[in-house]
Amino acid sequence: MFWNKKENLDHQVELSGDYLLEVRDLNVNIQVEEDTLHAVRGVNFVLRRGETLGLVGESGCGKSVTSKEIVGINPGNCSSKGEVLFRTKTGKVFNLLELEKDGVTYRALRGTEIAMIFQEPMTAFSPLYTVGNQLSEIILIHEPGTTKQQARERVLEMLKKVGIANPEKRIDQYPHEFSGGMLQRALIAMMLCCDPTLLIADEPTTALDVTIQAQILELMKSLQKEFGMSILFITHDLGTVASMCDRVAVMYLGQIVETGSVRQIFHNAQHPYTRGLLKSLPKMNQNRDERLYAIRGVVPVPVGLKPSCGFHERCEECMAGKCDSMNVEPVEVEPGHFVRCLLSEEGKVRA
Amino acid sequence: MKLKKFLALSLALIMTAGILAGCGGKEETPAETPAETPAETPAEVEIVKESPMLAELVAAGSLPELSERLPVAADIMVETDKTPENPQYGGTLRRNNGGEWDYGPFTEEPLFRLTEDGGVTPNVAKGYDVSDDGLVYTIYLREGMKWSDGEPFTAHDVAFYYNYMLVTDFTEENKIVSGYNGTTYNWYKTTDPADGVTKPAIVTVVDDYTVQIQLYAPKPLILQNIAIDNKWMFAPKHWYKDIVAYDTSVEHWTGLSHDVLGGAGLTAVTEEEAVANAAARNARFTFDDYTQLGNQLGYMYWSYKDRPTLRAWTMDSEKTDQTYVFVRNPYFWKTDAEGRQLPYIDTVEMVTMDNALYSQEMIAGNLDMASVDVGDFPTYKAGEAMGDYTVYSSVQPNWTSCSIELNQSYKDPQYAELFANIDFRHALSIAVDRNEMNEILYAGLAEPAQAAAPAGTAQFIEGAREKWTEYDPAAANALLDGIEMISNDRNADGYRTFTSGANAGKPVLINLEGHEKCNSAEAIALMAQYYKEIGIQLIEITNTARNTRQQKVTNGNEIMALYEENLNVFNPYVRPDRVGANRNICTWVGKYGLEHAEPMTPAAGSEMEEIVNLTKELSTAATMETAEAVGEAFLQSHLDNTWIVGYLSVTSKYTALGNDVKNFDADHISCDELRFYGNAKPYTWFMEQ
Amino acid sequence: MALFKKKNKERDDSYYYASQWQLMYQKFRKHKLAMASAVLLIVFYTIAIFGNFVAPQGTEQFSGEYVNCGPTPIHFFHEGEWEGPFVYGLKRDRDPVTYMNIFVEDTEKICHIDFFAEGDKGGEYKILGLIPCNIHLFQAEGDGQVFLFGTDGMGRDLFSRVVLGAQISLFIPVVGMILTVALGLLMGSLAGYFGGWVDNVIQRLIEVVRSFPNVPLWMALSAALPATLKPAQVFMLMTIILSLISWPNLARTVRSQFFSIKKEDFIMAARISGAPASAIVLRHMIPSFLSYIIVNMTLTIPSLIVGETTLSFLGLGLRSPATSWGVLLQETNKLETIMFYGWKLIPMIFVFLAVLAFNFLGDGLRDAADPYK
Amino acid sequence: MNKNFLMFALRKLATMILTVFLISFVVFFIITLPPGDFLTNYIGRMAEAGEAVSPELIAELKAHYGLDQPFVVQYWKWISNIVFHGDFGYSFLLSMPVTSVIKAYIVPTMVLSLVTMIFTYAISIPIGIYSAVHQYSVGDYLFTTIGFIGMAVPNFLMGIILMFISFKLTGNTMLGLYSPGMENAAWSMAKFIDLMKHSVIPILVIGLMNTCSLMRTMRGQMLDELGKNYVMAARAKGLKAKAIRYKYCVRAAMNPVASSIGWSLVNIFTGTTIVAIVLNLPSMGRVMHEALLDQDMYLAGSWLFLMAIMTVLGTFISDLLLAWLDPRARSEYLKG
Repeated sequence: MFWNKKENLDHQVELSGDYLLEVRDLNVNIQVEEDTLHAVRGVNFVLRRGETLGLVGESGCGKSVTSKEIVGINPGNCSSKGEVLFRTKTGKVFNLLELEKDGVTYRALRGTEIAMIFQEPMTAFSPLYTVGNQLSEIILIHEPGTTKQQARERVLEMLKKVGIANPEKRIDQYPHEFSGGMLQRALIAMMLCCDPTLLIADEPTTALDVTIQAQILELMKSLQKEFGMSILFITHDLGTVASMCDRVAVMYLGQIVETGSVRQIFHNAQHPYTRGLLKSLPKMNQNRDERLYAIRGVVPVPVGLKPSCGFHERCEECMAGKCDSMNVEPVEVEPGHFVRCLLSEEGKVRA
Repeated sequence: MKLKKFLALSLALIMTAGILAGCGGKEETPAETPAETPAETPAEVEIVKESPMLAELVAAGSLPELSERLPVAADIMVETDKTPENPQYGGTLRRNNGGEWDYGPFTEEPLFRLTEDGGVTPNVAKGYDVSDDGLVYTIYLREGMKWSDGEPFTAHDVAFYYNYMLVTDFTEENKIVSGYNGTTYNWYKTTDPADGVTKPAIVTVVDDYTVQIQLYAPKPLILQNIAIDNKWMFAPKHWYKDIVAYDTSVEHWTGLSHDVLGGAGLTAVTEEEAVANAAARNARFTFDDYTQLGNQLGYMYWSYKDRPTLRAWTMDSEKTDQTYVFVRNPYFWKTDAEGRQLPYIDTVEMVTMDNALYSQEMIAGNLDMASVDVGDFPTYKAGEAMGDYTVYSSVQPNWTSCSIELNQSYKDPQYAELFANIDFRHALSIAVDRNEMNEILYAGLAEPAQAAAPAGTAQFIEGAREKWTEYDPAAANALLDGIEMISNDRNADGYRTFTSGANAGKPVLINLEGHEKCNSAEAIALMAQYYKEIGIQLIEITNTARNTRQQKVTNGNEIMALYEENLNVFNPYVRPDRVGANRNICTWVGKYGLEHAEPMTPAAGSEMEEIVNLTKELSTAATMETAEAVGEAFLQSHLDNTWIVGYLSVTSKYTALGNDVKNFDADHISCDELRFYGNAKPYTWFMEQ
Repeated sequence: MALFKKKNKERDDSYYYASQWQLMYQKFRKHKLAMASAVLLIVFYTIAIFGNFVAPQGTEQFSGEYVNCGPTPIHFFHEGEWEGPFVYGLKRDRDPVTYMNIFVEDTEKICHIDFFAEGDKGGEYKILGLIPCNIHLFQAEGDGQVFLFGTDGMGRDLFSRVVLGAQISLFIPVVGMILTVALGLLMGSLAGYFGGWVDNVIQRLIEVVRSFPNVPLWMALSAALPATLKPAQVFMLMTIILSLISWPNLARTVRSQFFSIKKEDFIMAARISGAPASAIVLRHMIPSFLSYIIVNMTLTIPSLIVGETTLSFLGLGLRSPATSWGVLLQETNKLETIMFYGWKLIPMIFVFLAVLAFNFLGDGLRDAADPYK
Repeated sequence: MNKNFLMFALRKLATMILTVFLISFVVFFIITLPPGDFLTNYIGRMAEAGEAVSPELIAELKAHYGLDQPFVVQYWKWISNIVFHGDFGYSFLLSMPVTSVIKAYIVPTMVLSLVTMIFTYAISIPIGIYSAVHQYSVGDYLFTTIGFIGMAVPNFLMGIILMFISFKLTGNTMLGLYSPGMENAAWSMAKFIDLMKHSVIPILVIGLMNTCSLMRTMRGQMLDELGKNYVMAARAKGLKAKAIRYKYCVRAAMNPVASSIGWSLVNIFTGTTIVAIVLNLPSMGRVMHEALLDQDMYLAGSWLFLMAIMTVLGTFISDLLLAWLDPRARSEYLKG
């Protein structure tokens, strides 16, 4: 590892226990012309080694911005506050927000420690270079001294691992010659080439066919077992969360409104939003004549927000004069289960 | 008053020329002015007699010695009166390129040079004799004179040109046929009043340095005619041999042997072969047909590199080049009074660009010389100091600087009738506010005047210049109202219409063509606005320039009138082109001394018929008296008929010349017949180094 | 992105239900340069329409008295006293060396400027070509002269020429644009709707026309205009020539729009329901990309303005006394213009402004119309 | 693969030939358009020269030039002469075969066009990249403004303005390609420098419009590319921003720019024509202008034809270039 001397890394940050990643009070603002969008507003969560945390919410509630902030690839019009603590393989802990975005340190972490796969694998590859070229690139930049031939062999191996048939042929093909599912496999292969400890998966299956989705999820699970990395799994689909994650954090309007284990969330959801999401899941035994539930309205634009519960406009249980006029702090309703709702005040657990 | 002096002399000397012609010419005696260093030159100053540039070549052995390049000492032509004090050799004169009729005359060397007084003086020819009966002209050439390629120039070159290029046949209808030149000169035809028979002159070789012109009937102005219209009456036979179509196995129209006619050594060449031979000799000599070949290589030869000439500088560029470079002719046959071979200047460059740009190039110091459009006079004048040049003015003996000439041979009968109507022409004349025009076009440098000879010239007629010049649109309208064939009321656009005939209901419209060399657009736009006031529509047809203008006039179905900026009239009986029927933009007789295969016949008893008859009479005039009388009649006809509607008098000819160019004679008279700048003898100018 | 531009609090329901046009207008209003350009162009066109009224002189007036006269200053005070707007009389002198006119103010003579002046001085004209009138916006009384932009080589008021020239230089492009759009739409729709060989033929045609460099092709075509045409006819033919050359760009846009829209459900629906082709094209397809067409139209105009001025400048378009900005610019290609008569360059500014304004306007419209921005 | 590419090139070539054929038709139509055809001039010339112009002769001449034939036959005569003999007809303006005229001017014209083109791309691509990378910076605003102005000012105006500026600054308007005395001098460093000095204004003027529009295209393309997901992905794998920019974005943004090479010739030829007239350059533009004013249509038409052919050739080359550069386009083309 080569640390950038310019970056002030002297003060050692604390990261307790077996935490791999801790996000503390993360705020991300996006500047759009003269408006400031408060995309992420005081997000806290931790991720342990080998654990899978699901980050759930509708589009536009800040999950992607949060995850990209961790990798440090948000565009230039984003500014962030708070701490994102990360422990490297060597045990060194960094506050990622303090690192220069395009600096040597951060770049050295990306790919080797923190990897990310994306929603649309077709656009995550440049159409101009072969898949092999783009895959071996990650090895070549992180492990100087590796010959192209060596990199190629490792890429072939990885491709085999992610289940791409005939990798010798595929390696020299261009992305447009791959199907979506295959590209996602290739992307996973690319990101795992350098054995990262944290894999951020930003809705990795949304753009894929249902049968392929399952395959990719299976692949991720098996790879997690093999490589032992932690996964931050971002999705709007509670169904996949159930099969993939250990814990879940539900996000709404830039805040985590409820967090807990999969069990806690699925069986004891407290926040009206979480409950809404759960309700809108189609059930096997659902009556056909029954209308599918939908949360009314849309996620508001996070501009010029007044102190209030972010969900009050859409909440069926909204308490006028309370929810729409004061900020809500999270409360722990049971061990490890936090909710940000006035209804859950004083630790009342709702049935 | 230069002009006065010049034109008074002009009359006197034309008469002298006539007398001389009548009583036998005089031979120039070059021996009196020896070419070798005159005795009075101080011995200690050694005069450099050739350009260092040539001396280098001589030293390198690629050029013969000066003495071998010049004619024999006695036959060198010496420029006595133009020798400057301390001339310097070398330098490049950069000037505007006014087209082939500008750079041609600039370097032209005629057989006989027309003088400012209307006489002729030998130039390429050394001298001449006229027989007592005025029928035989013996012309003496310079021994040892050489073409620019070093080949000797002899009597064969003259006879060859006349017999095989110019007058290749003479038909039963008394037509001269020219297979090559594209033009034929009817001045060589004479008619014997006794038998009414017309025959062209016969030109024969007497010896290597003597040619003879034999006329069928006396023609006292023949040398002037040659000097004006066929000044290049010679061609390098060695160069043209295989690109002139002629079959020497057939008898020549003269009936004489080919050897005597300059045809010795010629073989049969067909037109196709000639075209092919030319193209084979050089790709630049590729022409569409023989007429084109003749017109270009034969007639406008000075635009072609490699064609040997007798000129001071020869073309060394392609026609497509933007700057034409003329390099000095190492065999030039003139020296100054102190024996220096002319010219002094090594190179002349003619730079082609838009007319509007010359002034700025002059001011920026990128040119040494530019011919000034009168409208640009203020600009040139204001930039004198900045560009280190001087604007000189020279006399132009022109009749007008802004005029309209109606096409009297326009084919549409209604227009023909209208144009023949003198009231119509007078209406056009007084419809224009000449003072205002003068202000706008020439910054007040000209004067309001009818098209007529300027004061001080021999052709000057009291009152002619003031006739019909008073601005009076009401009177003009009244004149037009009196013309029956056109309406008194106006159409929706404000124009009069024809009342009857094929054009009934159509507006009276004059399609006018401007002149390529003039900044005519503004003048024509002005005229159009004045004409509109009297209900006549004037439209400028695209200024098509070059060599198509006259043809379109001749066609008689497109151009109805011409705009002229410099109506050049030298002397009506020496050159009746402008005032006679020839060039009065009609096809009655022809122009530039040419004749038409099918001359049109003007209406019997018309004023135009009179002019046509006069022109014919002049061409057969056997005595000076007849010629003079015809000249008088021409002037009278113009005075009576206002054939050319002139608006403004001529201005001076302005020339911007770098201050390092010396020995320029601003007093030269500038006109076509005297070859414009050629009259100032550019080969005597030099550039201060 | 501009969606966020309106603050939440100001946003009422109408925002969500605003039509495409209202949205476009709201977005357009934010583009300050485009708005300014629109205002400028409205001013230009208004002046041009009432050109004969605004211009103190008519097209055909000229004068030997005032050749190359600089702009006349407008004064308000005479010897310290308020007089209202007036000009001094002009005394003409001639430089003895260069023969140039020198104009000096004759401070003895005060000529007030009359607004809405009646009189023959400016000549008679017809309002919008219909109602005869001889009232001009302003005129100096007596024999005073107001030359706001000076005069040209024929003593014509340059301000009047610029104003009257605008009638040609601003309207040829509009007429040309209409023709261009009509042609482009027709060709593009044919190609896009029918596809197959029709498309092939039209594509070849587009390629052929596009392969010619514009100006040389304009030059070649206008060289064929007979000289005997009236200015109005030259005007029409120039317009036709210009649009004959500029349609392919629009046709290409329309064609590709057609191809992408053809597969959309609402078109399929219309087709299945048996609507005739013309109705589908006119009622469903063209409206769906009308905004593109409008943007294209706006951006066609500046190129046509440049076309007209270039042709006239090269002497292949209109000729004096007919006036257009290109005709006026003919005089600028001379050194003396910059050396002595700087005011003759003023028409350049107007060409520049008009072209720039149309470009900005088009840019603003494009931004407003683009749903992805 | 190579065989496929060849097939693709051949197919393109076939459409190109079809286009050229159609272009030649248009050109010939333009040639025959002016009211006074050259034969009328020719007859006038002969009549003036004193030759008898009988109706029989006129008929004979018409037959000789094919003018009595239907348009198609005349066209065939013209085009077959070009194709089989390289004979573009005869210029009455310069009294020489059109081919000779073109030969004389084509080199300077092409050199000027080429240099301008290189200049255009060399300037606009880096500026476009800079503007995109530093979006909304002072530099970006500056270049955007210049770009707009450059697109708004007609070439001829720009030429005049620069000429005047040059005159004000140096007292010389820098007309033509050489200073006095340099034009016919032998090649030397001094001559080259002189040529360079004189080329500044023409290249600026010819290239300006193109440079500005290319600059804006490049900027837009770069912005598009910079916002694409693969940039994020590449960053996520630890690639340097600069490396991403050049390896991925620039390369991708170049594709549309490369495919515009052919069409940019259209602008450049337009520019050369105008600038040659305004700045008095020894290129074909001036001759074409004169030819048009004189209605010497074979000359003007042939030049127009050549320019169009060169544009078509340019687009052909840029099509091949694009196919070579962009694997997607390649496979699409190769499929047929």
